[in-house]
Amino acid sequence: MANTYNLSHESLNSLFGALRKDGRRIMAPVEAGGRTELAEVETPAQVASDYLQTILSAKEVAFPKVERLLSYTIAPGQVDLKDTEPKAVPTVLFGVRPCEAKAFGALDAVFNWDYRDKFFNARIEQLAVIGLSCTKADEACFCTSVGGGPADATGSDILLTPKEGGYLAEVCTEKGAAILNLAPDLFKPGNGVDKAAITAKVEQAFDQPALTTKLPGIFESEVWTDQALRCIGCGACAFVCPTCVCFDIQEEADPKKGERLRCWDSCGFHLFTLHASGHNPREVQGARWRQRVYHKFSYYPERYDMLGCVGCGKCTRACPVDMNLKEHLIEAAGVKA
Amino acid sequence: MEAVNQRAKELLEKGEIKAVLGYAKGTGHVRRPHFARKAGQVDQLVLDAACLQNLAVYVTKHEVKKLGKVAVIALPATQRAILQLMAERQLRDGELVILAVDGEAVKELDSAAALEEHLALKAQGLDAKDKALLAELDAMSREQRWVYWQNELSRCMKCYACRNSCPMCYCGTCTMDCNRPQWVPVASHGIGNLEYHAVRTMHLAGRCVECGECGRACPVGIPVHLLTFAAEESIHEQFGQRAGAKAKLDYALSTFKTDDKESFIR
Amino acid sequence: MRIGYYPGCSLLGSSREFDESTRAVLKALDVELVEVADWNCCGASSAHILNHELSIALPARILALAEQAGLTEILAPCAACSNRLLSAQQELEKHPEMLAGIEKAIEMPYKGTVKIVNILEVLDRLKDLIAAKTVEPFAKKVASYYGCLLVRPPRVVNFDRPEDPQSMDRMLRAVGATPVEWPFKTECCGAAFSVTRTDIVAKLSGKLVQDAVKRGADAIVVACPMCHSNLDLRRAEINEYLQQEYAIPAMFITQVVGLALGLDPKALGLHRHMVPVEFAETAGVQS
Amino acid sequence: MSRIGVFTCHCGENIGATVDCVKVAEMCKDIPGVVHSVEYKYMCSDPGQRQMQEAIKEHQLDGVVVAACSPRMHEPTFRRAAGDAGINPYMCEMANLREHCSWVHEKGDATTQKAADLIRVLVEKVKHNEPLHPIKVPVTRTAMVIGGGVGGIQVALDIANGGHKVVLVEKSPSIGGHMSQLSETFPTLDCSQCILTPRMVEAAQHPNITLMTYSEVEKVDGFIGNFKVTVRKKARKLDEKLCTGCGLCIQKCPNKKISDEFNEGLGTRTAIYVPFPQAVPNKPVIDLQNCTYYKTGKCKVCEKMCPTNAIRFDQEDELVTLDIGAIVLATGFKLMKTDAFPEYGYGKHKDIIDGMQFERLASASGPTSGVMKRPSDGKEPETVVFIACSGSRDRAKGVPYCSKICCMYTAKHAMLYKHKVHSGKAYVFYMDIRAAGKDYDEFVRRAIEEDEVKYIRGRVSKIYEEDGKLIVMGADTLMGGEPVVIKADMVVLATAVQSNDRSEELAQTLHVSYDSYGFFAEAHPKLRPVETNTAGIFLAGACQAPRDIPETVAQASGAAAKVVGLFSNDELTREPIVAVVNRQAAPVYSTCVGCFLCQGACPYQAIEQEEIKARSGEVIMTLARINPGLCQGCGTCVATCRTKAIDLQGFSNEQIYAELMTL
Amino acid sequence: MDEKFEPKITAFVCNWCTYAGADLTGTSRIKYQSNVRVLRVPCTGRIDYMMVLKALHKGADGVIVSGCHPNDCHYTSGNYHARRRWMVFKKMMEVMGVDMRRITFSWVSAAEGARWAQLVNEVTDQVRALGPYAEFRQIIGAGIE
Repeated sequence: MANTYNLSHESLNSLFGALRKDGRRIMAPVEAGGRTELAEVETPAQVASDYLQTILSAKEVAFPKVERLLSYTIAPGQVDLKDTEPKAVPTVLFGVRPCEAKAFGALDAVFNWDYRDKFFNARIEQLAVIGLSCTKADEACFCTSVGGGPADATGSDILLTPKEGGYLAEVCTEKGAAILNLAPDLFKPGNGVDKAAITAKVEQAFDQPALTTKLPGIFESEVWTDQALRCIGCGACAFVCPTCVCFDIQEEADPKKGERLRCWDSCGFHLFTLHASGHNPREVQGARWRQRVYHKFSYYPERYDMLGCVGCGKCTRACPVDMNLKEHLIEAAGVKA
Repeated sequence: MEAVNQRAKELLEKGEIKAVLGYAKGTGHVRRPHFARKAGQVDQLVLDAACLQNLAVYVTKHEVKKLGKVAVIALPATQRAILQLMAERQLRDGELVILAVDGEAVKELDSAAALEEHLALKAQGLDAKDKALLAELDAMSREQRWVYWQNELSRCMKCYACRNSCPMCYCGTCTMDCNRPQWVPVASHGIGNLEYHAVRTMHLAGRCVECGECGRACPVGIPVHLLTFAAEESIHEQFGQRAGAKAKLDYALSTFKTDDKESFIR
Repeated sequence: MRIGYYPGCSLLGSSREFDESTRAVLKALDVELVEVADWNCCGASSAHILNHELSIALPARILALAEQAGLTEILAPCAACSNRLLSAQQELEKHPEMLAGIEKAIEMPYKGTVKIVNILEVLDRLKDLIAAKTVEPFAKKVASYYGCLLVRPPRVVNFDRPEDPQSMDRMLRAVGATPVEWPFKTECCGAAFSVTRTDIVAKLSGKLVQDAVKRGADAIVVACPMCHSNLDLRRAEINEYLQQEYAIPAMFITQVVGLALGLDPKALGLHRHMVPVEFAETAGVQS
Repeated sequence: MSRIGVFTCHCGENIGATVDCVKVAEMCKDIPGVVHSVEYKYMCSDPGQRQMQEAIKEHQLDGVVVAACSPRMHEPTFRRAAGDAGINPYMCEMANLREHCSWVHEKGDATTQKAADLIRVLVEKVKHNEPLHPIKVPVTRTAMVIGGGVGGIQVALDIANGGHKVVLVEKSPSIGGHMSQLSETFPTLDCSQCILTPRMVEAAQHPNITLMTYSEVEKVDGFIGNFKVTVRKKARKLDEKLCTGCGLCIQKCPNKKISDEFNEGLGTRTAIYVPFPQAVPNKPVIDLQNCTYYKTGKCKVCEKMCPTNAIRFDQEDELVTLDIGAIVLATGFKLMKTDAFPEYGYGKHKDIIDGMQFERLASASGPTSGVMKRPSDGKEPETVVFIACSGSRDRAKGVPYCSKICCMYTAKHAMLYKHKVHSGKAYVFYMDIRAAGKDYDEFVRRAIEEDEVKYIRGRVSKIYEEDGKLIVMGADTLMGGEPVVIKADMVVLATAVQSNDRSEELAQTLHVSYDSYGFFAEAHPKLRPVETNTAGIFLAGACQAPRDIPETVAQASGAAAKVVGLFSNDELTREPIVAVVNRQAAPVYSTCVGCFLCQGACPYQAIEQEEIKARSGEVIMTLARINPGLCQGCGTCVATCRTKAIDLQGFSNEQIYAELMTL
Repeated sequence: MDEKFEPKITAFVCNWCTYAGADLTGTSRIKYQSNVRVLRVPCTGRIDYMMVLKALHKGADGVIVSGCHPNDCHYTSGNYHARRRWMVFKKMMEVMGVDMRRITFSWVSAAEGARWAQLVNEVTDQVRALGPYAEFRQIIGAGIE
């Protein structure tokens, strides 16, 4: 349903004003202490102007690092249980990259697979995404290898592509249209632009469908152990990943009260699969690393008919020991089955 | 570099070691840790100013120990970390070939005693940049420091990159992973982050070799290394001990002097 | 060496020779004395029985002035002065809550950084130099008399042994004298009764003079203006009380050292004494 | 879910008057896990304990909190009672409502609330208590007695007569101690040597006693029942087996002018010497500091003269390590020296002597053969002043305590002097006369009334010398503070009794507590006066506090009884409050990483290495292990361990965490 | 702020000195303020810094850590180890900006009953004057969505 418009740089101010007037919080990448991170903004001037990617992904808008699921108090003879009603603030995510916008689909697949997660859904319902096409990419990027692209509109309600004097605005969804309707005057009818010419060039690095087909056959390959020799088993990759969805449920309680929290977790941790008996089915880092790759490229397609990776490269950038996912996938694709 | 690589090749070819742990070219300008396991791979190893990581974090990993004897290209911080690991009985003499690199000079060492002697010749302590950062922190008021750290730590998500990148964090079961009782909350909320970083700092006080790896590893740029640096420096000031300097364990927090000087105990 | 100097009232009046001899000796030893400008009364002997705060404020002002002059040490030759200065300093150290009031009273800041020393401490530091520069050894038998304020109360002055002190004896030996063994080094001389009850002074100081002579001393050496007054100025009363003409001179330690260094007796103020500083072949009783 | 009973005690009015115990008991019923909560007037009484025991059975309680007095008072009582009722004794905890609440706060809601809070904390603790079982350790039935004075000799004889082996260690060349130096003893005036010497001989000849004279304890490892004591046998430079004690070497030793310790410097001895004629063993030692051979490399007269060739110049100190089950400290005291008295001339007057020097002057075996001669010129003193409380009860001298024996020995000294110099005048300056003891006050009265010793109540401010006399300046406080001046020929200072030299060092070697004066601390001032806080180490005599001979001997027998009691079992049981390193299933084995940082933190060297081996014998891990016999349960290692691999039974992480969560 | 603010004080004390000293306070009937809750451990060596942090976490406005004077440790050196731990811990807390006026370290012997009362009163008064430890309270729950 993509309708194409032109949006001038100047009109962004009014758009932000209109969004805020509509009671929406605007989250956008900002520069802070040399880092680009997602934060609430009021005006377009606050938005980072020249950035490749934020360090963390946009997933925390819908799936925060710690959230309360329920709480309770214990009085003599009774327990008073209180369900947490998710705080869902109408939010517009402005300026996220197409890869991240696309990633919400991967999160949705898990949170609405069999059990419908009310916390995630409440936030998603209130969320609109204004994506921003990439005009540059780095060595970590490989969106085009996983079905995306620097100007891919999947997941964006409105996708902006920078061009001279402003943006090309593709209104992709009803949520997008609703935003347009808040300030219809700002969206000038525009003609198609050759997006490929303006946006970044990201070469396809490997044949993903072939890799996905091959993976079950190379489960025992040494390539995983070899690649993981360098891995120190922290959770940086998972925590910055826009699609990583694993969480841990923690109960914090004392004799009088308690609460149940959902916290990000990572399959890279030794503790992740550690059994109470002391047995660990993924005893070595190689097995944990393999799990990460397989989950995204084998189990996800198998279960949800989609990939669990959007090729954003955040994991590579965040990794303290430079585990380059693209490079490792190319290597795996080359392994003889 | 050539001399190191030459020697590494020799050792690999003779079968005296199973791998050489050094640095290789990584994504962009980054240098990454690299295991060269065949003589032919040795040429991939590079050694330049961009090589920063403390490679000692690998030598206690059972995946790495399983490879067999390894030669480590060890910059000064790596050397100190290996010595401290030896003092803490995590490595035995002869378990590693330490190719100690200091500027142009290369020395082949394989025992704690040799490392101690080697390191004794070098100045220890923080460089000017880190000293300045600590001084900045010191110059703040107590309230400012509190706000500063709460701001910084609010970004922490407990990915444990700081812990896992630290050569001294080799514990099989980290105290953070102990849950009976769960002294430190798992969640990365305000109190959970404060307690985690307090514990991490206390656990490294007297053991930190001041390589700064934790700060470099942090994906969200929290200067966590300043905490362990401050602890280590205060130990050096108060007790004159330094981690990574002695072959025999000299842990400031399991030794004492009857006349340790403090002024705050009423 | 550069050192602050607080003479106090006695050294300007009854004991001018103590001031003169101190300055002369220290000059000869290349010590620069910097007199504290605009100094005031130290409060002895009455302030501390009248008003505690006053007794602290008076010495505190002197010390504060010394601080302002950039001095780290201050010499107070008079035993009463140094005693009061020390008392005030310690009181303020112990009771920091008093500081604000004192600073207000003296209208200047007080830090408590100045070290207070007495004349024996200063001489002791210069002992080797004195020994080296001694040209006319004071080859006499002497009774070293410390009195009360130099060594007491020990917790305030924290100097030498409170009973049977030794520092003056050491100094006297260094300049060639032979201190006699006598038990009255710290006995009371009568002190401030010097003016009001000369009869008591005669009795108490008389005991000292008598014993010193009995033990063969040629001179009694002191380091306190009050002691000197009683032993010298009140000699007439003493002799009358004892019905004996004791001619043993009472000398300041600085005078003895000065003589040994070959300084002019007049520069040392020897001519100011009531009991002439003369040594007969058989000193002591003049028949 | 736990089934916990809470028993709140009124302690009569002690708790009940301030804390609303009924309300507290009511409040405790609401604590989750508490199934039974009652209050009672006196929980520690028989009916109180019975009530608790019945409730344990009736309500099938698995944990108990007794809210009463300090656990330091009654924890053993209630744990025993709980144990008798069938639950593990360590499932019982005490909340301290008396010392920590009712006695220190005013009556009111806040105080009642605090009482309930204190109980709540302990309830949460008990929920995490584990049943513990006493630790059994074997007992080596050999005792070591350190110090060979009258106390040490008595302990050794009593234990030996009880059928157990004793090693008696004495640092000087002979046993006998201070008592062998005394002339006569109060209040009977019988000769000290005459009553002591037979005991010394008995000890030496007893088949169960091994004497180690001229020896010092160097190191003590281990724990009750299982000490390893290293003793340094200082070289006598003599083969004791060959020496017959003929004394020829002593007669011929050319170096005769050495100040004699036994005579307190009032006499002289040779460089090879026995301290006194009745010494046991009667074997000489060579004084290395004064022996001509050791100073100049020439002499060896003694070696030439010795008929049995027993002299061994090349003999070295020997370190002997012994297995010991119990240790008794009987290291005695020392007297303050006269040089500690500025007002009396810092010890420079030869005729101002201390009490022990007077003993030697009065002793028939002393340097004057018991004839009264003053040290300076050997003249018979016509006037002697005795000053009691010299140093004692004097804060300025650092001795605020009463030395206890001086009143009596001063009376004795004055009496002995008067018996020897009938025309002499004896004056005693005193503060109070403390003559509490059988026949003691009568003795002092005898000195005053029969021997006409002049007692003056007052202190002496100064003593100085004039014309060969000591001028003693004092005051008579019973005469309105009138100054008293006495021209004396000799002054005897009854100087303070102080802890022996290096007693603190010894205490640290043995891990026993000591007070600020260096006297060893008893486990309880009233109820455990001969025990120390370190199990298996006992006290006898003046090493604990100033004591006279009868008291020392009585305490010695008491300590001996404790040792014999300990030795009456093959093994002994200990509190299971010890640290433990966790063990888990393979492949983890333990959260211990084998860094051994804890080893340095352990005050008892209780942390050992343990190897985890595969079936093939290959060492998989080296872990820490805590020897439960050595561990005393301080928990320092627990706080040091990063991975929480060590925990302290009874004060575990789970327990403390649960307590904290309650706050 | 609540006008009737009453601080919560948590004390960690060793069994042999300070706990016994506090017993003596009771035996001597010396009164002190009732805000303190005492946790008994065998020795100051057992006191993990996590206990102090947990006490603050659980709402203590002030913490007392007390044991035997140097040289007097029942276990001979537990308190020396503890002292070092506190020296480093205090430094760390200061670096992190924790208000150290709220954590009091002290030595109270078994004979110092009066001193225990005085210490508790001093700390209680001081913490009462400081008010609730709001700064610390703010981070509890912070960061949870």
